[in-house]
Amino acid sequence: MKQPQQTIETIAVEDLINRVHSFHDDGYRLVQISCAAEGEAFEVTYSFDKDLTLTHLRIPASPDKPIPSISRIYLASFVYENEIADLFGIPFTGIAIDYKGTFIRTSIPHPFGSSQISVVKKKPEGQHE
Amino acid sequence: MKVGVMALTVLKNLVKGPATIRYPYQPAKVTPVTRGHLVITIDDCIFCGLCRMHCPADAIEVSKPDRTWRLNQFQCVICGCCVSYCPKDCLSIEQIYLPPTTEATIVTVTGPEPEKKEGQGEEVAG
Amino acid sequence: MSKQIIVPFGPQHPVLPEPIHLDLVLEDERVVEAIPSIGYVHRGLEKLVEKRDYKDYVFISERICGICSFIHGATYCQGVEQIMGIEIPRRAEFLRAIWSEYSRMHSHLLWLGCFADGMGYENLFMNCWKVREKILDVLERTTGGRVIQGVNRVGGVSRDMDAAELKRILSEIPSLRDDFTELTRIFDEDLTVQTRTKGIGILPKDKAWDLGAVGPVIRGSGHAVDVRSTGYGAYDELDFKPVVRDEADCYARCMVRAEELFTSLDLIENAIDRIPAGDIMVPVKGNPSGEYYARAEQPRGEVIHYVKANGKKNLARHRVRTPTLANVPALVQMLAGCELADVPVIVLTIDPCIGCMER
Amino acid sequence: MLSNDTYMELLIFLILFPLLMAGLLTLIQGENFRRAAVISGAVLVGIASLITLADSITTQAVYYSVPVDMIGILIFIGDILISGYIISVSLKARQYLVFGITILQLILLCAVEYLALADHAHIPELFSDQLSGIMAAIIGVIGGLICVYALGYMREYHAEHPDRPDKRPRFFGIMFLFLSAMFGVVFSNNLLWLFFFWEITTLCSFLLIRYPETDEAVKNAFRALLFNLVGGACIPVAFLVIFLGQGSQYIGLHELVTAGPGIALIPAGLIAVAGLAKSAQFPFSSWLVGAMVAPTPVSALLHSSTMVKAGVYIIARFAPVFEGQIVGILIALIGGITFLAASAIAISQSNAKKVLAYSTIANLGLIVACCGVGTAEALWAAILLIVFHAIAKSLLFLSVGTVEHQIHSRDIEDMTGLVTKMPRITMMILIGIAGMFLAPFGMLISKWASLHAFVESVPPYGILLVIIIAYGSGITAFFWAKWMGKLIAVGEPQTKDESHIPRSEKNILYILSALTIGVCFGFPIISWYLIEPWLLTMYQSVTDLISLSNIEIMFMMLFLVLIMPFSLARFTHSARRVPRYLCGIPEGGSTAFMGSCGINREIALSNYYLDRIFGEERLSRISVGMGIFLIVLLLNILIIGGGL
Amino acid sequence: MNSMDPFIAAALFIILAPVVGILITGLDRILTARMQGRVGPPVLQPWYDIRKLFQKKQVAVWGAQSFFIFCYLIFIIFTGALFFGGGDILLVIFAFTLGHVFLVLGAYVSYSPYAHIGAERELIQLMAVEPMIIIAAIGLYQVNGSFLIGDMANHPGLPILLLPGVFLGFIYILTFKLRKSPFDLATSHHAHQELVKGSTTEFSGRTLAMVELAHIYELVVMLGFIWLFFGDNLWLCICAIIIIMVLEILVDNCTSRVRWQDAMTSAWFVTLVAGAGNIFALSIM
Amino acid sequence: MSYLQKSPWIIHYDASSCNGCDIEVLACLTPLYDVERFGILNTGNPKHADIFVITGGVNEINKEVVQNIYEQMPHPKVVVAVGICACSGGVFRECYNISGGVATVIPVDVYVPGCAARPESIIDGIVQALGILEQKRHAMNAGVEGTV
Repeated sequence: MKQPQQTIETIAVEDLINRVHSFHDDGYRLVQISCAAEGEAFEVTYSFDKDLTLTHLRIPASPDKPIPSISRIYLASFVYENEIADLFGIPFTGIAIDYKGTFIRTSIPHPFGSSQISVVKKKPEGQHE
Repeated sequence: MKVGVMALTVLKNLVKGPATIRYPYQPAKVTPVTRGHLVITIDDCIFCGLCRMHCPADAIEVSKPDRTWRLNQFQCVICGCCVSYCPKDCLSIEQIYLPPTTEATIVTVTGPEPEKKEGQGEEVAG
Repeated sequence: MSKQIIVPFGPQHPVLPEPIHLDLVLEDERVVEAIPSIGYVHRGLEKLVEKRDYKDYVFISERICGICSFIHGATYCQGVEQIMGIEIPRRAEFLRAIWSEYSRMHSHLLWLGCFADGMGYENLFMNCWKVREKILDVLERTTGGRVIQGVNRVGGVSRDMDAAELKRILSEIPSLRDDFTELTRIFDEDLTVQTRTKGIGILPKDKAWDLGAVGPVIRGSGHAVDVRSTGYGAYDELDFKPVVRDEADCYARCMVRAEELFTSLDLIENAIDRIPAGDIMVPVKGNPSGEYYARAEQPRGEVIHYVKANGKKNLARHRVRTPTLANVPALVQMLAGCELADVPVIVLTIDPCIGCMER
Repeated sequence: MLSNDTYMELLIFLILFPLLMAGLLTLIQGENFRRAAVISGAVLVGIASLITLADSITTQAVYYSVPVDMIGILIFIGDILISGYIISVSLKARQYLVFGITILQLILLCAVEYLALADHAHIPELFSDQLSGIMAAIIGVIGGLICVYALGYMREYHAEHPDRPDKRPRFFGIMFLFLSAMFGVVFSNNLLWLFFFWEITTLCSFLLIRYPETDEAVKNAFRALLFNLVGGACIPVAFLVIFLGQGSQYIGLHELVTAGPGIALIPAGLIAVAGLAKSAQFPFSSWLVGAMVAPTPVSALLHSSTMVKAGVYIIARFAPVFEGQIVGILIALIGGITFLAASAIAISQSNAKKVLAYSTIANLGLIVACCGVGTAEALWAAILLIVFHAIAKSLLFLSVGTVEHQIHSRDIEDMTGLVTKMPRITMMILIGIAGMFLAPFGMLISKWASLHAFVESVPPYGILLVIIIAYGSGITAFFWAKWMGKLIAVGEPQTKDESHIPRSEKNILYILSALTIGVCFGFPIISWYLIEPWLLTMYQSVTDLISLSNIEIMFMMLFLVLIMPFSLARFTHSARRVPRYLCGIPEGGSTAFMGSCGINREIALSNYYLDRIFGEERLSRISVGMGIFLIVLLLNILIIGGGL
Repeated sequence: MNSMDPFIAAALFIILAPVVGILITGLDRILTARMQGRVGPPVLQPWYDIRKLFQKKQVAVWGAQSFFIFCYLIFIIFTGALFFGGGDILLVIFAFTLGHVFLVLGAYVSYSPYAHIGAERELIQLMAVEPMIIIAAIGLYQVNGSFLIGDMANHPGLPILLLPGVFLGFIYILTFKLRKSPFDLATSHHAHQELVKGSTTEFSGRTLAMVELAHIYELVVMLGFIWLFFGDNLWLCICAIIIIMVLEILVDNCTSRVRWQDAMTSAWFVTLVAGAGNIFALSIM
Repeated sequence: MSYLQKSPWIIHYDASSCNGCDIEVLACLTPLYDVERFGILNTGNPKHADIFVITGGVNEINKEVVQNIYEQMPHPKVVVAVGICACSGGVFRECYNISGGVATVIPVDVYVPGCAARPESIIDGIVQALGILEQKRHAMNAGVEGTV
């Protein structure tokens, strides 16, 4: 059997808090927040679940424009927000537990960020002392 | 709430004796499909490089001109990906796993010159 | 000077098989503050998707974690198959379900063992792992790998089980059921285990929902959240009922996992009864384009593989929301006010799979 | 040996000379002059008390009647003056409860005096025996040492607290007045005299506790006064009982004790209640904890080594009366419960002086328990406890006082790694603590003796006390050992700095540590020459109290403990130094680790206080309740039951 | 333990206790392994461990920690010598406590988190077991009329008949003393606990070897205590010791570690009910 | 055979492995493989350990952890890298956060290949490490630099 179809609704950043509030009031559970590059820009997707059905909200994002944190509504969002902040360099404001860039410490800052780094960086036999 | 629910299991263990396989005095457990390590029948190899292209771990190096097929055994994850891509079915996975070593090893298998026989050598990467 | 004890807990700590770190602030032995930090296992393998062929990437997605390995691989495949519109053979879906349940049992037994060990019950740990070896034997016999199975392919599975093998599996199930009964009885009844689990690490029902907990954590708090209920793969044909308990403490989460062992056995029996004949793989041509959030139920809870492709042979983005990550907020909630001795017990009840969590 | 007369003159010297010094010191303003006066006074008192001790080894008890007739009246006038002072102070501070009890006491005392005038048997006013000798030596030597220590301490004290009024002349005056009174307590045979001196000690304690003149100090001083007065009020009642019932000749201590339980039990029981209050047993204990606001030498002198010992001294005096009596058992139970509860509360304390205070209460409880049981063995243990405790506790108090001035905290948590900063002082504290609970040292010898004593006495109540000690000794081990651990636990070594400590303080500490170890070696001598002869006069036969082989074993242990430190050097160089295990993430130095949120955190390792189980409030409530119950029971038996 | 010269008995203890102790510990480990369905190490494994530790180079946070452990070892040996030399049982107990305090101090010295918490727990354990040990000594005295172990060991008859409660309580706290589950709070034989290795975390090489050796001496002393409950019945004593040892191992394998509150309060409770109750009853009789 | 070889105690650390090798290392302790037969104990504490069993490639932040644990182990000591990630970085070698095999951080004495390394392999590896441990002890007693 195929997986269920998905609905992704793109909204403006300004509407985010209100929409998330209404999801919370309707008894949805926050499932995840993910981020992906879309061309030069980024898009952040919030997934909610109720009765095992996913609903997604999507907002455009960029490293210059902070996104309001939803951790005051769903505390659990702090893990995802910190993660996106660390990996993509997209700032969030008002995270309940803000790790300030130390949630996932990487050797290069924001590996998924706009200054796209190439994957290959090591020579084939990299095990020598 | 009971005390000593475990006692029965303990006694059973005592009576039954240890479940231990006394490796290395007893042979290791293997099954016919166990993935131990990757081998090549170099005679059949056409050095097409498909295995190198698809290897998720970049463990294989193939050089058509030198007729060499090099496997870095300390990079190979024995996934069998190369086996499924090999057009000549000359790659296969044996059940016996590799022994530990004190140096990281690269197995270089040099293919035969068209008229020569197979040659296999082990080279230690410095 | 305040009467506080501030100690690090992890990353290298014998009670944690994997590195996670907690700053513990204690008063006597009562935890007043516990802030987790992660990143000790972060590899960044999601980035590899930009380099590897989407078909070969299965082997890497399997290695997100050595415990949930099979389901990671299968979910990734589901995602790719979805955006490519591939209908995989029914038999392959059943095989995936059987192996998924086996890896669930192996994971749960592993967890029960580690959990017993976390509260100092060495013998129980040994016994759980002894039984677990039987599961691993089946996995190795049918797939060739003990912990990393490597049979998932985009478009199906690479290995079949013949009738003899299926029969053999069926014949082994009763003895496994006996073993499970013996083990779970100890977790259920033993006095010392009860003093360590009952009423410890309470995650109230509403909190569990709000904090987005998944898997046995949320099911231990009374919510029937199990993605298998959505009937992905072969689960739509199998009689599945999620295990739910209401106690909301460590005991509940422990018992959810213990009972799921039996559910898994039932599912396997069920699947073997109904498995259709046919191919196990369909050929896959072309490159994917599109995006999808694929969900599956791992031993630790709901996993989400987000795959995004733009018509190249490499995917553009692969993102894994692992159950452990979703359970971290719940962990923070549970740790407040517990005893130092309960810290490993509570940390273990979310079944932290750090390898998964940090990718 | 001294003749009886010279001996008596010595006693009178011991009582009057400190009094003289007290007057002198109140007048002296110059610091150097005061220093000279205090040191010479302390030395004289010390020597005199030691001569008394030496003399009591060979002489039997000596009784002495003061030839001056009017002196009884003078004592009475003294009593009235004290009461008058207390009344005026309490009225000024609106402490009506204190006022009321003082008035009550005064009325009782007037009644007694009236009866005494009417019918007055002639009994010797002063006396001295081995117990008095031991007590006098403790008062003289330790008291003297503490007074000398106080010279340096008080200078620093006022330097540190410029806001508090500097009334040092008065302070030293009261200290010497107190010494005089204490000598009076231990040498008085006439209970009326004893009561007079007793009240002076109460007054001194009151004045010294309120010395800092802070609100808390004044409040605690009044509490101490109140509790001591409540206890003290029992003594005139006892006098009334004596004068009305038994006859005035029994106003002599010796006469009363030798009269046997039939006559002495009720007065002895009543006086013992006063003793319980003075030695801060439950339910009276809270005054002693409050008294810790006083400067440390005061705590050391009055509230651990001498004044509170007056309470147990008087109970010990009556111990033979209590042997096998319900009254004795009740007193012993009060002591036992105090021992257990105060030790348990000490676990939850991190303030060093409070720990010492509770431990003092606990040990006094143990002594009271021994006295209440009243057998020869128990009494033997009690007296050894008094000796060991007085020395080790004063050592501890004074060391803590010194440390407090150096690190500006009396919290045990702040003493982490003190061993690197002040190795010598730490060594003294360690010796003191070891003296309080470790095997070859003093207190444990007595604990061992008391176990031996209890197991055979007054079955089955003796076993009850044994059980209490069994629990108590585990508890004491906990709080002492964790303190020791705190002292020697070294995070980052601090620079050694002991140069600011006044030499007088250091020397006193050395002497006290030497004494602590010395009495451990010397306890068989004390036992053979002092305690056993004294016990022989009280009890007809005294069994072999401590066998030679056990003494040998204890000496072996003591030697081992003392020799061990010499092997220390062997161990300090052989190992490769690696930082402590911090789960693999140390960060900058070796006491910090890389914490969450990118913060480097310092490890902090506080001790356990187990508040939930041993919380002060909770346990105090329970044990004060039990104490009140037992005291009421005791008084009922004494007054209503007429002593059964 | 009949009328042997105390010094010879003490010397014999010092020489033989490690042999006996290592054999018992080795058998313990094998039996434990068998109970877990494993093969287990060779019998002499504890001996190998100790010898190996002596071969290792030392690492230490502060050198002083070795000093305290050395004191610990010496005093445990002293305790044992005193015990088998037939000394006063209360003195033995106090010397024993002294030894343990040295262990605790050794753990404190390093100011290491886990060793510190281990030390605190070690003290909690000490506090939990001390009452029962003293009560056991008193009970034995009530039966024998002597505090001397020499007299107790030669007591004709079975003290245990009069001291069933005390014996029970003693067995209960023996689990603390042998550092076995459920009461292995401060340090355990296997490291899978919240405290890493608890109080012994910072010890290595020789120091750790001394700790192990002291544990072995301690084991023999504790088993010696069981002896006293059976008077001069040699074979009965040996049987009892074997049975109790096996029982302890069984309990070790059938329980998880409990929290310190449960450990302490249960030990005190058992002490009060079984131990104190027993000696109280005896004193009334 | 010296006592060192009869009682090797191990410490295990997971430096960015996928868990596969970790659980196999743990499986070695369990009844079916039971390495206690060789006197091997999992101490979990660097200060007690002789053999450092490490799984997974080293990533940026646990580099220090690995070094710290190695540093805290008393001499003589050996390092066993279990699984191909620990040997060379394996499939994750190219990940941005992986700096390669364990050998990039501390000297490795024995490499155990496999993905995941099988318990038998791990036992072989540890047994092989024992020989090296013994050599190191001789070197240490001879006073070779860096071993004391």
